[in-house]
Amino acid sequence: MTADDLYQAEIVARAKSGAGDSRLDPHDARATVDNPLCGDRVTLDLSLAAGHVVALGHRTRGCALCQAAAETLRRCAPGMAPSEAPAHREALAAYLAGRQDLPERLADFSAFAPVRSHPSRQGCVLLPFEAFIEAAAMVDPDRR
Amino acid sequence: MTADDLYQAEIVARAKSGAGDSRLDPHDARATVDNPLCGDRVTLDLSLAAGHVVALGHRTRGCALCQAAAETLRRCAPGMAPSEAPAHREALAAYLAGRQDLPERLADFSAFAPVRSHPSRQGCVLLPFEAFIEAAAMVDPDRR
Amino acid sequence: MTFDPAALRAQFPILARRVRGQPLHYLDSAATAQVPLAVLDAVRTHDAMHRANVHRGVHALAEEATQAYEAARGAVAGWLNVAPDEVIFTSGATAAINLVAQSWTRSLSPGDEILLTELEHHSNIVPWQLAAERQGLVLRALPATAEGRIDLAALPAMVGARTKLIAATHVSNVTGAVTDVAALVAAARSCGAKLLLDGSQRAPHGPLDIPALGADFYVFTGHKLYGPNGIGALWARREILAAMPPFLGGGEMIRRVTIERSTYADPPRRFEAGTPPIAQAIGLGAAIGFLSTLDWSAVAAHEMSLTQRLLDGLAADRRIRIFGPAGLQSRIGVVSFDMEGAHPHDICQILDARGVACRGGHHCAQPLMDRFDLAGTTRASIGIYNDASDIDALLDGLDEVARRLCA
Amino acid sequence: MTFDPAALRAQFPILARRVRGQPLHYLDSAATAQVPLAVLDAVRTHDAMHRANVHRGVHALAEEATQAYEAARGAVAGWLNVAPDEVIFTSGATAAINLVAQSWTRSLSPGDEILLTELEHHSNIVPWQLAAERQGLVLRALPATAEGRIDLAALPAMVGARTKLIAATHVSNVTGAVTDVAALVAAARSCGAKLLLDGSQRAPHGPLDIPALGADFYVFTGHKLYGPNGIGALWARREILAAMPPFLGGGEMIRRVTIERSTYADPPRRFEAGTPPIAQAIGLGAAIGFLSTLDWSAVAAHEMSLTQRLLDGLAADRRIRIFGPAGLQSRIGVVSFDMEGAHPHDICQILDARGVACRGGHHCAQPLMDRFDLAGTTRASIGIYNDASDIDALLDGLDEVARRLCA
Ligand SMILES: Cc1ncc(COP(=O)(O)O)c(C=O)c1O
Ligand SMILES: Cc1ncc(COP(=O)(O)O)c(C=O)c1O
Repeated sequence: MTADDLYQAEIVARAKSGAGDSRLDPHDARATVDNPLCGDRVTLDLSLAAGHVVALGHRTRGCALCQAAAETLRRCAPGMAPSEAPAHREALAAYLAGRQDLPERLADFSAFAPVRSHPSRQGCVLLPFEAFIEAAAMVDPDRR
Repeated sequence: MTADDLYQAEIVARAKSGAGDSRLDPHDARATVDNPLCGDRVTLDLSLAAGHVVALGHRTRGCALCQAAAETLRRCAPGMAPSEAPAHREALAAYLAGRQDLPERLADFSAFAPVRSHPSRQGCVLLPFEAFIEAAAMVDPDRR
Repeated sequence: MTFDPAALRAQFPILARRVRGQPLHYLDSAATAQVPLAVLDAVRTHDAMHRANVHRGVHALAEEATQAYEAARGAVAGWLNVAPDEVIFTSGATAAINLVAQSWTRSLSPGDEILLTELEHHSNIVPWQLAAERQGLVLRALPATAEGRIDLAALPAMVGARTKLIAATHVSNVTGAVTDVAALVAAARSCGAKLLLDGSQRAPHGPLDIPALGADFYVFTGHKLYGPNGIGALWARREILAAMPPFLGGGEMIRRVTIERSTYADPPRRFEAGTPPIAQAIGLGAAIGFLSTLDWSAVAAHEMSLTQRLLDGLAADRRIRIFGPAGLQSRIGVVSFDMEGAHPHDICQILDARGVACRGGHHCAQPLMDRFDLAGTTRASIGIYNDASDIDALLDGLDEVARRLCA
Repeated sequence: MTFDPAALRAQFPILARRVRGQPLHYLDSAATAQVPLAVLDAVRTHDAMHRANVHRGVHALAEEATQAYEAARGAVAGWLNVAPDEVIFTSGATAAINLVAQSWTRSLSPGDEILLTELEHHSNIVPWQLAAERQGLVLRALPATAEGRIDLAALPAMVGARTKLIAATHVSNVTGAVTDVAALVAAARSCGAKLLLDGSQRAPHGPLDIPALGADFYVFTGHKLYGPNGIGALWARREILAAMPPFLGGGEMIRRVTIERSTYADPPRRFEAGTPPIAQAIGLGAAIGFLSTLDWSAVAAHEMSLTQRLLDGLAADRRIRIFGPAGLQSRIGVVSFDMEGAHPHDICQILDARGVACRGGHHCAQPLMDRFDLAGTTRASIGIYNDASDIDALLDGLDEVARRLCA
């Protein structure tokens, strides 16, 4: 795999959208996480209704892969239950590690297929999910 | 060099004499030193008159080289000044390291020539001198 | 799974060497084992073709190095039957024990006790002394039996409510005695203490099953496991590691650093400050890969038959006294002995002239030497590549020692 | 004393490698330098032919290993122009700084100050934080100038009677700025403080004269000096070392051990607990031997001409901002930059596809990133084996980055 594959037009386009500030105000939960290896940072907001995500917003200071991943998550998130956040992260991690296919819910992440051969960049794609998990934990009814 | 050279009859004979207890009672100074690498131990006594060694005695729990060296030192020591102890040690170390010949006073140590090619054993030969230096420092008029 | 001693020897280039004009009979594996070609090649190939710093680079070499380094962690985990993220690479067993002694002990209170044994290597004594000084801890030590084992009979009197840790060797580097771990586990459980095992001498004798063993901490060192110098490992249970503060500070072990304060990465990285010994970890992984192809019951049988041959030969000389188990029960092929009238260093020197490499001295176990009232012993230690000719060369050499020094 | 860049490149097998189908352009030597054949061979020959534990064996292999290990200490001493018995082998710069931070600071009192700088690598920050926590010390930091140098103007206000140590990098691993050591020495002298220099990035750029420099402690790491991983060194003045308590406990560093208490060996051995990284030290000695054959004024001229070529190329792109000295004055060939609209990791990834190895990120210098309000930079670092084609490949790659990500 080469950088050509990683930075296809679709990823670059999503990264550009993801570079903006889509944070939600008001929001039901907000979490900020850093990638200790590179200093990238995602601040992620959730709005919920009836126990499910209705909107996800974020501000991402990160690489194109991280931004594109945050943006892709923003699009996929509505309808997800906060309690499912860890499972979604695991599903994506397993996909990137080449261990399984993407579940339907995360189908949009197929654009990240080339990252499967770049283990050092998988953390970039997963970072928004770490923020998602933290924010979701704040509003997960089972955790309160 | 082989062990044959190290353990010539002369060294073995001196080691056997050196295995005994020739400690002096009374004595003017006594010092005990350990070799931290092997646990060998020399307890060395000095008797002085008119500022010079008249007798040196020792009890040596050590290898044949250490015992033989202690015994050789016992024979050479009479007449030495305590203040010269460090210089004698340096002279012997330099001889063992192959850097210089033995001074007249230490001529008896020529039996240790084979130790020149065994750096790991040179500490065994020098250990009695460490004890000599410590004991000598106690009775060195310049140090008091 | 195979074990063909002659074919195995061919994997160790040093065994083809002559020293002092004689074939090498290497009986010092307990000090440092020799390395097979698989390890030499892995280290060289990494350094010549894939070298890079790990974990933060995205370039190809950095990815290759990172993957190889983490694969080595997996290999270590496999050897111990534990999870990779519970394995911390250190520069050796000594560094691993210091890590526990400096970090884990922070949660202890003055007066808390750590129970050692008289059989410990200095590396499992001095770190605890340094920690005890700083934290006001009390050190105690189980005595050694006359046979050179941990005296388990003393256990009930030595553990109590204040005992927080038992730190014991899994196998003695002096007597070769294998510790009865179950007894230590039971004692630790009875008072809520943790158990650290120093596996430096056990790890080279076959794969381990740490969870079945029941220890809380396990350490070993790479250079005795047929791997490179400068690498070792600490294993501890996840919850224990998670609660431990960092030991060394530096790159790699942080989450966020400001001049005022820092936060730390999760284990194992929290405990791997700075650039790790990457090539060495990879070499250790290769050693374990190599060792994993061996049939370990065959290896054990081979090592034990050599040990028996050695014990028999030594027993035949009435000047010789063995320190350690006289039989093969619960022992490995590390055999210490004393020869009347000959100092260990002189013995080793005369053996050396015959190409036989043994070790004389206190073996970094002065408390045990004190127990036996000796300055040192002569030690022969058997590795996977030894054969009967090594044992016979040693025994012949001891005859010469007797002739020359004990006449 | 010679320097023929093409002949030199042939000594580094990795430079003949292709990555991602392209010739390798290695511009990450500040993270880890590549190793020449002399080092690969020294390590392998030692491990294959002379391997043994050091210092306590009398057999031939043990003597050979001990002599080679101590000769390596001599080589390090030669590189620094100091006495061998003032050189302590550690597992790297991080371990060396932790040693000083844990041992030397024991004599300080609560409220005593340690002065760092905003340019430090985490390995020269976190150890002091850990020590400060335990000892109640106060950390302060000299700010960085906009040019990425230590702001010496702040010095008078930052040192005082409570300042006990100034710990500063000799060369920044981010900006390439060479520190004005004389100014730090003067400041330290004025208040009786000691000066520690982190020479990790300086040592690979030619032999040093530490006594002339005037530092009290100096550390560096082997893998950046074209040597093996897992080895580094601490130098300190004899009287300072003699007064320092041990840091790690274990074999080799003791004089006498009983369960109750231990006494310790003299330096350097007091600070080398456990089996040291023997093969790595020998490899480091070989690296220094190799480097010592080079004409260092020719090397410096070569490195500086490449640095100029790189700075010129970067300056020509108005999207690019350089963090660090714009000119060649008091700098080495470590160049950090930012490209508008492109993240360092994406830059490095696109460069990687062209065989160009650069590093993106915070470079273990988050306080400096905070100072510049950046998450990270892209860093190219020049070693003795680089040539103009490496610089040009990097610059061409940056054009591609701009086309693809900044359109
Ligand atoms: C300036 C500086 N100091 C310290 C270090 C730490 O060196 P090591 O990781 O080899 O311990 C590095 C490199 O990582 C560095 O660049
Ligand atoms: C039982 C035991 N523990 C600990 C060690 C220390 O290992 P290292 O020196 O490799 O740190 C050794 C060997 O020296 C040993 O035999």
